[in-house]
Amino acid sequence: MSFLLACPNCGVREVSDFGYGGEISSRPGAGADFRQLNAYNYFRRNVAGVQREWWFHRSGCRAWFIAERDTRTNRVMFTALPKDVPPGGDSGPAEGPEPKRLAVS
Amino acid sequence: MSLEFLTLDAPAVARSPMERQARAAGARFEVRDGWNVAVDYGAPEREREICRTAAGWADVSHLAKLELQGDHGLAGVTRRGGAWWCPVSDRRALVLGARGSMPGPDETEPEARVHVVEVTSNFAALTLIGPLAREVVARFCALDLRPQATPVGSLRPGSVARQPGMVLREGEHRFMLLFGWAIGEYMWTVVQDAATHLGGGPVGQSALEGADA
Amino acid sequence: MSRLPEHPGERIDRQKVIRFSFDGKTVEGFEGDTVGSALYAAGRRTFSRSFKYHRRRGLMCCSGQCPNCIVAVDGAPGARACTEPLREGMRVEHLNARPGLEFDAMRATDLVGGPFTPPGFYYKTFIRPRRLWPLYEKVLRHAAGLGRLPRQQPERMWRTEYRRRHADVLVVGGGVAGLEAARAASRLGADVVLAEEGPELGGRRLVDEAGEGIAALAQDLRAGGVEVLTRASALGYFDGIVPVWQGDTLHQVRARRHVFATGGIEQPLLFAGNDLPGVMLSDGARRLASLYSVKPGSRAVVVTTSDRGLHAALALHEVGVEIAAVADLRQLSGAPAQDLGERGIRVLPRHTVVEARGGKAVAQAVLAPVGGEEADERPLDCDLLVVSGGSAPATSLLLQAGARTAYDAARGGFALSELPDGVQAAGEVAGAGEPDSVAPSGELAGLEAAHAVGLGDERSGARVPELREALAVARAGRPAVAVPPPASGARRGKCFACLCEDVTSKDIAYSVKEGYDSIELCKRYTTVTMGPCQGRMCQLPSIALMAQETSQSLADVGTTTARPPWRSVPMGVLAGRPIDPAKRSAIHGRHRDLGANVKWAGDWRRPYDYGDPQAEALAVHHGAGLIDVSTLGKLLVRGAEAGAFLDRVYPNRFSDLRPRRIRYGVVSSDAGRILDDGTICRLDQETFYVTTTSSGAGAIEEWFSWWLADSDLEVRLTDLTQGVGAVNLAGPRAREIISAVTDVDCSNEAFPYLDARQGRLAGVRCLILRIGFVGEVGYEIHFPAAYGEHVWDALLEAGRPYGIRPFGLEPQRILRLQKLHVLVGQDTDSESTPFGAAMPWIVKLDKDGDFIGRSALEHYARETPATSLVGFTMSDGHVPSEGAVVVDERGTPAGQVTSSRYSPVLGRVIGMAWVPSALARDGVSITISDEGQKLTAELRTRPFYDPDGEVLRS
Amino acid sequence: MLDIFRRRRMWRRQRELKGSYDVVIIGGGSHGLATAYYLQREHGIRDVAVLEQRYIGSGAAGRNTTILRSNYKTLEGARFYDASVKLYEGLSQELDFNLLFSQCGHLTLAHSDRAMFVMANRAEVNRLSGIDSRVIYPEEIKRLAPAMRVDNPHATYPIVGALYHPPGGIIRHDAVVWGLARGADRGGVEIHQNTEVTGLERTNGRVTRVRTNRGTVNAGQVLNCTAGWSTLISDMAGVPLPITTHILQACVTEPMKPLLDVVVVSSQMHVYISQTDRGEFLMGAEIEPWTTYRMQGTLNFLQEVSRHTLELFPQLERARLLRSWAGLCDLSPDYSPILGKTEVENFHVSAGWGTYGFKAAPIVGKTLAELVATGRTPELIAPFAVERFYEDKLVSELAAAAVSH
Repeated sequence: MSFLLACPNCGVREVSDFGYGGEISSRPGAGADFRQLNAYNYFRRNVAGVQREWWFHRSGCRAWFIAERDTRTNRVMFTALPKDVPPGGDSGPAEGPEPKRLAVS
Repeated sequence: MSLEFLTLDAPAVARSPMERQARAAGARFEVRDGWNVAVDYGAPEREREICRTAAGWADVSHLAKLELQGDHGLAGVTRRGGAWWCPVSDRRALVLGARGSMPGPDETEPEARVHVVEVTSNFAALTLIGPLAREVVARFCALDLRPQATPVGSLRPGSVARQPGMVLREGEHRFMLLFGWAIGEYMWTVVQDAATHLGGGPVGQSALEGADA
Repeated sequence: MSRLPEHPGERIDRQKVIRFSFDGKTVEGFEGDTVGSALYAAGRRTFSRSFKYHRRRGLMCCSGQCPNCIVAVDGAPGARACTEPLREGMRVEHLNARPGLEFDAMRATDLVGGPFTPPGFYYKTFIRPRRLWPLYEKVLRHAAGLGRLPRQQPERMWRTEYRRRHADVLVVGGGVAGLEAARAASRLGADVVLAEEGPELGGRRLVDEAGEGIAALAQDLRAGGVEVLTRASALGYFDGIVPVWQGDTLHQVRARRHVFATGGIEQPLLFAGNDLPGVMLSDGARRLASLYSVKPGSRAVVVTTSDRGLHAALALHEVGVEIAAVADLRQLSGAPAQDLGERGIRVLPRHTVVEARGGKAVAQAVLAPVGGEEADERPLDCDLLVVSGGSAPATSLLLQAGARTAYDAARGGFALSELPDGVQAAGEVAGAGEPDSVAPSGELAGLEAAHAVGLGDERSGARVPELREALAVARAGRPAVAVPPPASGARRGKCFACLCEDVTSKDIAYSVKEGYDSIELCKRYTTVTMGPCQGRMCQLPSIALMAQETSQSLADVGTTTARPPWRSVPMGVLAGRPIDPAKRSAIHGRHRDLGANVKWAGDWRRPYDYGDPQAEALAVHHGAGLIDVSTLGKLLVRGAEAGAFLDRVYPNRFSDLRPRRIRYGVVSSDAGRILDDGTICRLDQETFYVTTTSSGAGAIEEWFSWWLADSDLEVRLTDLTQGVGAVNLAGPRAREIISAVTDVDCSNEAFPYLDARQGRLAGVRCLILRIGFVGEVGYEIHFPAAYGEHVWDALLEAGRPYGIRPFGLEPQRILRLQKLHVLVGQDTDSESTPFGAAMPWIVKLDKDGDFIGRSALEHYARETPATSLVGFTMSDGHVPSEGAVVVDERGTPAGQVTSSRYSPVLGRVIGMAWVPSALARDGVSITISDEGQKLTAELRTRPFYDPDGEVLRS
Repeated sequence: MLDIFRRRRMWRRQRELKGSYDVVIIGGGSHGLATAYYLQREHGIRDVAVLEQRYIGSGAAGRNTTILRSNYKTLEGARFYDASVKLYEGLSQELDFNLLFSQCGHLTLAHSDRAMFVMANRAEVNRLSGIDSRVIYPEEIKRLAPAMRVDNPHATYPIVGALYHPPGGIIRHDAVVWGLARGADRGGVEIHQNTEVTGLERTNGRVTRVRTNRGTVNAGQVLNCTAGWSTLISDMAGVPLPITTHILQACVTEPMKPLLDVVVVSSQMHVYISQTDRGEFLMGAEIEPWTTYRMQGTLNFLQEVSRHTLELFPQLERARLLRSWAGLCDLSPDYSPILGKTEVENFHVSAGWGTYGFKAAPIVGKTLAELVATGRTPELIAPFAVERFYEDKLVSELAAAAVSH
């Protein structure tokens, strides 16, 4: 029970409802050498900032979807089924910190 | 050769995974539509009272369930002929209701190419009914079931008692919990534990039908 | 008894006497009392002993904020006596004193302590000789710790539960600000929950005006549908969830907006002996008098940094407490000082207290001018020393929510400077604690919260700037508050900066001089702020002390991180109900009837055996056995491209599988490691029925749907695991038995090995797979789970003439081991490839196109694995442990035993092990190290039973 | 002992950064400080700066559950952590600072046959490496932890046995940091707190300059000894690491009189429990599965850790949980560390420790110092080079279970 995610099918749920599938990476084609394959299998960008990643609604509709999240704040920018994901976003520049406002009084 | 083996049409008696717990709680059973169904727990009047004043729970695992795969064309949960038609995603929907209320092979959207899989015994189910029903569910489920978030006639897939499940709001004070067949015994224990503490109790089919009327 | 005469507003019911015990002695109080007020009324001043120096501690804040009155109630340590409601027969005990509260042997640490126990004492002592440390440590361990728990307890006895509550607005704090916020939000239609830590609403209004007007406000709220929780502590802020502990219930409130009206915490002053019983915070003394009609003392000295203390002096005087003097650290004096003067009470401006003297409790207070000379000191006899060091805003929950604070010199504390989204602050915590600002501040927060969730109208919108204006006016007229010097009179004795951990002002100075000169290092070194009060009493004083020692401003010193829970909470409350999920087959009831030995298998409960695993295994060889395999994962893979999809997710080929045929498959990761295995049966051109291991079902469903998620393949996946029951009927008589109950022709010609058929069995529609995991002729029968018991009963009944026995997982393991069938997860681990696991034939590199793991498997096909999985047999009958290690000639680990069993049909011990590939040949001897013993095994590469599969196919 | 009457600074007051150092160590945690300590002590290398972005021990070193042990599953791991425990055993005397190392014994509970398999395997690998570790059964478990509910017929997770590791135990984590810092400081090492590395400059395949918020320094060799930020620092040097960053949480109760004298771990129940010398029950659980750099704890953790702890210790139901915290944890694919040289000649790493980093501090310090001083990778850490992932030669501690403290 930490941050919330919106499953594109079911709506907003606690993060504990979901399985995490890790950052999106591209699978090397058949011509890749062993080193490239292992880079794909084991190495992650692990960005401190906005990344696109896989999530699975394990406790609900059991669908995979994609979220864009800031790993520094856990703020989720959007979630979408793979077919609905807007282009771009891949390792784009990290956003600034969360907007703050002055306290009342 | 296709999916005949998923069909429940045997001359044998079909049983809910919670049958033994219901029996231990004093259930009186009758075979209806091939299912062993808890009709009452020896005191139908008291059971109706529980449903009016607190929260009763009834095993409704015998309800028939079909999964529709493909373009089901459902925009939201609808009630057709006593069955609930519930879209889960744009390619998947669940239809559930009494055996007699289920669509025949040709009754799914005729123009849509929909594949149907019988999933009756994939999901066991409990109906919670009564003014405290929502409070009972709140003891083990994080879903927002307030009327403004989950109006009557909505389906909410999500974690129920730390297990994958769904909640269907059938009425103002009536919720159906759907969950895996194999966790039936666990779920009964959880619901019994929470509901009993709030003055609830198990109720049979008669009390449920009384509430429908 | 020191009860005051009855007065309106008191919370006790003098008609109802309540008896309880303190340290075994019976004490009387009234209904409505707290443990603290009843004990105090009965004359008790010392409640417990302190953590390190075993000093006497008693009531100080009377509001559950400070650690001084922590006691054990009915054996459970940790209760704050001052807020614990009195119950008939409750058993209250002191903490941390032996042999008794009045005579405590460990008091010596205080008497000789001080110079001998500086911070870091343990780090600098008992270093040599090394072998003596365990002994010292034992002594130290027994000296530490406060509460005592039962040595043993068989079960949880306390019923606690969770409750999930969704709301539009959660208001934390039931003082005026919180109540106004709740009322404003709820009037606009918001679904509001209000949580108040204390037993009743009103906050400081309870102290100032005995809660005047609160009842009406509360009535308003309840009528408006606000859910009001009292004795309900908000524990933390977890990304929008606020857990609220109320008695036996943990409410988990998920609100869209939060209003924190958590008020302020009255701060103590630091002076020698500032922890003596009888030293009380001003609100505490007033609470005792006004709510419980307990006279806090007969003669009091009051020391304050604000009007709060002056008001307290007036209030105490009102109830008959003689006021010996009032010391005000400020120069200025306003209306309350004049009032005091009119009553003949001395107010000493620019004075403070430098020492409290007394044995068991305060007997004398020494006042002195701020920064003055010793000659100007005035010792005054008193039995009550009322102190008020100002108020620190209770910002912890806000900080957890992402707010920030900054040092505000005018207020002498850390005030909110930034708020995160979704959060409002109101009342004293927001710097609006004065009578003219607290209500508008609450109302404003309530309106803004409601507006933020989309409620409100023109009128409410117009009200916002009005309220802001009112607050600005109120703020402008507020006088600055003097910041008290951090400590006075330190040379006279211990000034406690931290009451929980007995950290003195000297300790902090000492640690700074040692180099622990940042607030976080100092905190860790001295443990200041790490005790049960969570910094309520010590955060600000310790920062002030640090600032003084390091010649920095308080702003430069900064604060430490706010950590949940904000109030220490019993683990039972956090734990909720102790019911754990378990999956059970639809036939589970029958297993129970048969007395099965049930154990966990992944997240399933499964029969390991029915009492005699060996006999069950033999029954399968001699007649027939029946095992419940409902736990197998069962996936329906359908669609025009289902075959192409399976070709992609398995290293072997399935698109060419003929309908009604079955093929074994291993799922591999992209790194070529074995993930799972199972059988794949083609039902028709577009439909495959895939089984997985019992524990892998969920993971494989996820894995398959992941590969489908962004592919264009026309494939639909349905998980039937729980909806379909399955049993395996196996043995030489299996065919006769199944034929008796099914309409399917089960002759070997009509239904050969690795074929599948559908038909009726005992009336139930079934899918029958002819496979042979256990090495005998076998039929795996799949059917709707609701018929589980029926099918099971029918087969047992039909098998009775043939000696059928139900068998469990344990005999199944023996049987499959005889066949050297690999159990994925038992014989393989996260590093196993199909090549090492002796299944190279499962990888079809001649397949067209890509598949998951292809590149890696192509690589591993060319390499000899370091170790390979083979069978072995023991010559001496010893059954090596599973997990025993295969060693090379130098005795170095080189592999491991993964399975080993005595096989009753073979009459010897068999097993499987990973051994260096060079050795993986028939007849090679290997050495196994098992609990230090060296055992010899002989390797076998072919199945022990029916090596050519003739039985299976017959 | 006499030291307690002498008030002496633990380390020198912070000064300005110099223009250059022979060795710059990024991260003032247990690994960075240990490396600095051994560099000066064993190799006489004193021109060393330890750069810490906050205060020393503010990261994983000050947030872990202080458990030490060496009963690892792989031969490589067992040998390595055994060397670490042996160094820890003598460290209080060597540093003249009592680290309060309590070798009270370490129990890893097994609740199933499968778990017993893993325990037996670890016990045997340990035994063959000369490590005291063995499988024990409920009777002996009861003797070692008499307050624990061992044989309960209704237990969700019955206790079948345990891996018992007598030399394992707990130590005071902050004391380790302070003791090493003092030792390093007295040997001439400069410790710079509140000094955040903002960039690394590379020339000719070497890291030559380290940029910080307090200025830029030249460096002969650069070591990345961070946790939580290890990939961010390595990225600055252009060295990819196979690491993901997660939060790991822990909590303590209010102090109680002694009840539990050993460390109890249950991987199946995702909990590890010890009682500190101060009397607090100290509990930890599993890593959150999603990656994050946000060090905020979850309510789920508090709930799960309480439920599981009470299953083993029902008498704690009214004990009060006092404080919880979260730290960042860098996971490697095989749960073994990434240690030693990288493709950048003078840039070395100690990273990807998962939940094991603190246990390894002294041996990391010793071996990394040797690597820096001699240019050669010590045999003990050769298996942990980052190169193993490109070659797919993992040192898998994975089957050691989901959590294994």
